[in-house]
Amino acid sequence: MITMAQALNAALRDAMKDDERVVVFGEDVGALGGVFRVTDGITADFGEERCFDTPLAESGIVGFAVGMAMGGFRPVVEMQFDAFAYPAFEQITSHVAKLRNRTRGALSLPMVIRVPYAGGIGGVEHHCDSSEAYYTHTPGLRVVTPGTAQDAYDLLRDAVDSPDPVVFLEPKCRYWSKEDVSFARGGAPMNRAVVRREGKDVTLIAYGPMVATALDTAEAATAEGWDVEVVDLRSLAPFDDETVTASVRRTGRAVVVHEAAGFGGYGAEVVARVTEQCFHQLHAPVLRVTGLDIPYPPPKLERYQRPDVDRILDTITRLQWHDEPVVIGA
Amino acid sequence: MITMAQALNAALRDAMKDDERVVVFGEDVGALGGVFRVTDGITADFGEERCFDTPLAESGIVGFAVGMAMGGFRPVVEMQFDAFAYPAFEQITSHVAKLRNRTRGALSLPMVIRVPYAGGIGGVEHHCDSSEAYYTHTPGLRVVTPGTAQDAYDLLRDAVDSPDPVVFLEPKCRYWSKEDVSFARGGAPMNRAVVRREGKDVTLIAYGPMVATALDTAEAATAEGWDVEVVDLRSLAPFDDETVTASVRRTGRAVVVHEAAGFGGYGAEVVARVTEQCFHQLHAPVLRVTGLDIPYPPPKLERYQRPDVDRILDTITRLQWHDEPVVIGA
Amino acid sequence: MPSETPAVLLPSEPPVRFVAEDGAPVDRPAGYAEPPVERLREAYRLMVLGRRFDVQATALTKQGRLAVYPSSAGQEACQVASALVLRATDWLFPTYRDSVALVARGLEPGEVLTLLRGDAHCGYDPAVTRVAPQCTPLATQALHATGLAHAMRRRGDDGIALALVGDGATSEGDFHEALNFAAVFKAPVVFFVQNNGYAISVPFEKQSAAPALAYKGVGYGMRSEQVDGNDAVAVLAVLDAAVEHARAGRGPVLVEAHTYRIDAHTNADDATRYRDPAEVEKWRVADPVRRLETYLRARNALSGAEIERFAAEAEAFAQGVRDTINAEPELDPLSLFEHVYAEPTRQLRAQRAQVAAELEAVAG
Amino acid sequence: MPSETPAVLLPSEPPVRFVAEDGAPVDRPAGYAEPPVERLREAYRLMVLGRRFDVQATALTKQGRLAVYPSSAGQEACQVASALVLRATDWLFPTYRDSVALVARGLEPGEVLTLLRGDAHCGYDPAVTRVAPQCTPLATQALHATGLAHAMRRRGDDGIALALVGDGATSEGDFHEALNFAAVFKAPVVFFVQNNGYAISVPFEKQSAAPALAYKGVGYGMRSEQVDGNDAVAVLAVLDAAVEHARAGRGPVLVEAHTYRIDAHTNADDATRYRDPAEVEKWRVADPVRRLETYLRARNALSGAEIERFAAEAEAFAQGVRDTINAEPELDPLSLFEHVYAEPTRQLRAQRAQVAAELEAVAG
Ligand SMILES: Cc1ncc(C[n+]2csc(CCOP(=O)(O)OP(=O)(O)O)c2C)c(N)n1
Ligand SMILES: Cc1ncc(C[n+]2csc(CCOP(=O)(O)OP(=O)(O)O)c2C)c(N)n1
Ligand SMILES: [Mg+2]
Ligand SMILES: [Mg+2]
Repeated sequence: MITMAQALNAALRDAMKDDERVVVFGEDVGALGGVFRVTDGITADFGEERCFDTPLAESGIVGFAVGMAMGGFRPVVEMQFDAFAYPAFEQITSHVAKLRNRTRGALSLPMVIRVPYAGGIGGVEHHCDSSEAYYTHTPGLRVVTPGTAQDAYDLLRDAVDSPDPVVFLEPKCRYWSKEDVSFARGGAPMNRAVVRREGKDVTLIAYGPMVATALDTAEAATAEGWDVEVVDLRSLAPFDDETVTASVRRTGRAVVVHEAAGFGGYGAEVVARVTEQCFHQLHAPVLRVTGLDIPYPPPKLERYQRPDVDRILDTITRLQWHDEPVVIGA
Repeated sequence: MITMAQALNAALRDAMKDDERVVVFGEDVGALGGVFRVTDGITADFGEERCFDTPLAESGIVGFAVGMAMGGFRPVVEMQFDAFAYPAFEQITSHVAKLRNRTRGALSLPMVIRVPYAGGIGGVEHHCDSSEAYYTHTPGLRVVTPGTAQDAYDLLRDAVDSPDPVVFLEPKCRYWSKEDVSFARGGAPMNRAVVRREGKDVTLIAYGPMVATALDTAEAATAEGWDVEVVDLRSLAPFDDETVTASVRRTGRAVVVHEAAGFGGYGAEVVARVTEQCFHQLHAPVLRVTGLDIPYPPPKLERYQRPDVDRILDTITRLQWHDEPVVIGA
Repeated sequence: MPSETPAVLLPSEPPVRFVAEDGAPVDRPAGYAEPPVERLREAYRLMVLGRRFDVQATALTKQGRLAVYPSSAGQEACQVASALVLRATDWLFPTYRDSVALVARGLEPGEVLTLLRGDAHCGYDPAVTRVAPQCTPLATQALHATGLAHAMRRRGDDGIALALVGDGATSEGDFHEALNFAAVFKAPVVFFVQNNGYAISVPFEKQSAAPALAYKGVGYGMRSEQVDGNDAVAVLAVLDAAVEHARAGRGPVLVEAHTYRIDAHTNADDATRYRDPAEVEKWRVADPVRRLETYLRARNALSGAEIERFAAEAEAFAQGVRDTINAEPELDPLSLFEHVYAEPTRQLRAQRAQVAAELEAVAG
Repeated sequence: MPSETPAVLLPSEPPVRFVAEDGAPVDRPAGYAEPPVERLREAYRLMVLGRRFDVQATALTKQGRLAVYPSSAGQEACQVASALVLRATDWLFPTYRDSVALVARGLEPGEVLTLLRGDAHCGYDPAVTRVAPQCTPLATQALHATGLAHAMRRRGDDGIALALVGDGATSEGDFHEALNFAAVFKAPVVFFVQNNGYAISVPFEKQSAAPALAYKGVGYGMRSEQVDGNDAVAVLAVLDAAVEHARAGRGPVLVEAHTYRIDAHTNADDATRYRDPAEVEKWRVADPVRRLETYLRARNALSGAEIERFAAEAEAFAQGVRDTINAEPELDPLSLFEHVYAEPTRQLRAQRAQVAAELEAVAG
């Protein structure tokens, strides 16, 4: 049994062993091993050349990685926390996402931008943003997020191997969750969602920090007599329409769960796609359980922000099981 | 008849006349009057103290504006183009949006960030991004966008008066469109959508650069026998649920139109909200006509990116008028 | 046209120092007057208070009373000077590291620790205290300080802004943009870099190859200075001069203090992973509090009785901090919706109602 | 520990110059050898070519053949030197302003103008030409150059990267971060700032209060130099030395050239709104092409016949540019989907099919 942080560490090490071109850098990733210890011991074992601390500048880190990738390396960079990736937004949006297109494929940017994201760890302001929607809307980026330690390993290996740049979102609150992890790389490919639990009444669509919550909800829902299916998206961009719509067509009902603020959040895209594609199979609107539309709350109040079993169960209740229309938020 | 650029210029001047605290700054807004001439003549008429050029640094401009707002001014800053606002992303997301909340309202940031956005002007790369979704997902910001010269005046006046920070998105392709404009400030309040054209068959929901296109489509649709209602959102955040859902409940069908890439775009939120609130009144899924999920194309190919009358009409056709389910994109 | 020649803009070499590590006076650096002794005594009193506060805050993290605390142990000379050189009408722009500066400025310790104890806001009223919320996104506040300084000048106030920045934060683009805006607009702002040798685990050698960070000033046409940051006399002297320069409308100043972060980055950090305890011991010898104490005692400006009195005062202060923080107030979840906008939007009112209903369901 | 003392890092004062405005030689600046005359003749030839290309490109905008063109008129010495000082294995990171540098490096003019004529990509193959796509988001490419330079060094190549940056772009945070990364990693990169006096309409005085931008180097522990940017001899000499410094593994260099943008920002700009035509006239006197011509003629290193030959060659080149650009190729809308990802995603394949169907509907 290893933690998600350890699984990520193993993925980095294995990627570095398999490919000389893989380099890891960022703030405090060297001697310290990163504030979450994801790069623990890597500098000691692979040397400063392969894993090194940079000056404190996120745009610098990403821009420097663009140059190193142009120069034949495969950089894996760490942004220390979600909100501290914002200084790199221009580099990510205007360069990382577009360089291949701007050069008709003559240059590719096989790089991974690791971003610890979301809350649930008692972090103070600026340390708990769920920033996925800022990346998923940008063509040219792949955006993935593991919900389990096994996926942390598999997805990070795939991300490093990808010829496209990948924004790799790590759910902080799962860093210390333990699991048996196989290093055999037998999992689903990076761009596919997986059904984590089968059920026939309703599909819960979740990712990253909310996968565990969705599974807990499914468990709790059995007491209410609901058989809940849980889909873990894994890849936010591109979106795996096939797996998700197949599930929703089976169940006829769906709830999307994420921790990010709801308004303009990633869940809106899920609702829109699923509704477009499954309208006539839906018995009720696809609903969302999301964070509130407020800045992420402080440690003492964060439980009010994060979707939990109760809120998800409440929302499932509202899926018009008895065919009376409900009016929400109007 | 004045252009939208002139209406914006008039709004700035009137705001500056009415309130000593209003200052305008950014790149090239002084002697040049801005690359789109929105600030034309303002430095000459109000002096360098009120309207001035800054060094070339967008994070600097926004951060400096935060400080000036803390110091009692009401800054209106210009980002020269959409993609050139990205360097300011951290300042906007972590400070502009949050300072009021972080100080329990002790500090407010009455500032306006003007961003010329979207395409349709033959611009080269990085000059035509539709960046609204990056802002609308951030609680604490208001995001508005005029579709007409009249609204350009009204909304900018309201934005300057707002005690909250406003991201003010100016559709570049409409800068030179002419219209009679009243300076009486009799329009709808900043946070309300308006029905631009009434119709009973289907609601087109549009904003900014696409309002005119939606109206053209409505006109063209009469030939097909469709009576199309057009709602101009004006305020993207907050969203005016009341006006929009009232329209959709009337028509039972809706299409959201925007120029931004579809995936994770603002339209997804519109689809999700409208579907959640009007599910049982909908005869068909709410569909989207959006930009393609690619970097904005070059001048010679931009017509393939932008929603036009044909694409919107095609989409209206797919609204299951004859009650056969369609499967889209599956 | 630059108004000053490059040479004028360069910092002193070596850094300005009034008092040696052992507390003995050194030669007076040209251009800086020694601060009056009363001021030094007040600095000493506040440094003792600040250090005790700092120890108390760290202790409170161990008891789970604070979510996190970044200690300023070792940086008391810089922290206290940052407060003392300002008038009540001047603005201070601190980072998460600068709680002691806030305490020295007279803010309520309970308010200073509000955010760190897990609340949603900075605790104090910035408009009243003229202290900006302690800033975490690095170097971003340097721009706010510049804008605010410019605003004060534009309004004809003679206030200045003091922006506190860490060595690591100088690597951020915002630091550069702030210095440039300040110089171009001649804003009355002083950038005070506390170079404490580390940005979390990253030592200064990996942060910058500059001879010293103060050498950045000339590249903006800005006066700059470097100072021994553990010598309170020197820090006060240099910051006083910088503040006066800015206040007189002569433009911004960059000051770098060479100091050392004695504790780990925060209570959550493990500094043994990246630095040699021997290095820490070396710096303990340079301790700013003891250094000032020795200096003042040798000048007969501080008695043993006074030292005891200041220590007792600090002890009482710490007791007050404990009491305040232990009296944990209930936070109202519904307050989360109040200050996102000037008026909660319709959407937020609906969400607040939802949370209120949940709370009622739990309560009832 | 910084390896060099601050004084070594400062630029020459005044800027390095070999040839006066009237073409007469000036005293040799210590430390710089004059480039061999063959090299100067080659520079002259390319400057004539580049200027003709530039005029041609501007003309093509008037005919609607190019979407936009930012002229480098007046900056030919800098542009051509940027190409000449590099080996084929070195990398150049140009901006939108630097088309003439690309032409001087031998790129196909039709490829150089591809993006500006309205296509989706940079035209040439950066991996083959070792020229990065011309960069619009200001100063961002300075970081790419730094990373690439570091990559070359890590692989044991002796290549260097030359990053071209405008005066306005030096105000961006990315410029700062690039210089810092370069200095910390001792990356073999030369930052060459063409200070042409304006960032669109904003004059240098409003951009920076620095005595000169080259004074920024010392703040990063980086060698720096300033040079008369309209003196091709000096620019070559200084850039040669900088490139050699970087190539030898001695670290990055910052070079500022003082030059002038003779034309408006682009064809779409109206420079009369913000600058006095008299100022432009003053700078025409400092014309870099004529200056080098006078200098070489006086040294009998350039004959009248050669001048004519170079002019004729440039004329033929311009004709080639016209022919290429006038032979407008059809752009395939379906190509828009090809290079967003290494393989188009399912979603993009669906969208491509949709556009293909539209095209067919129109065609059929
Ligand atoms: C933009 C940004 N990036 C990263 C961080 C995470 N972080 C917090 S403190 C810190 C080190 C700062 O070092 P320095 O500026 O020297 O200040 P010190 O903590 O030593 O006082 C880092 C990397 C942050 N707060 N903001
Ligand atoms: C990040 C960013 N902000 C703004 C712009 C718009 N813009 C294009 S060129 C320019 C002026 C650049 O001036 P300078 O760096 O001096 O280069 P020059 O054009 O004089 O060669 C501006 C503001 C941009 N391209 N990128
Ligand atoms: Mg530090
Ligand atoms: Mg310029």
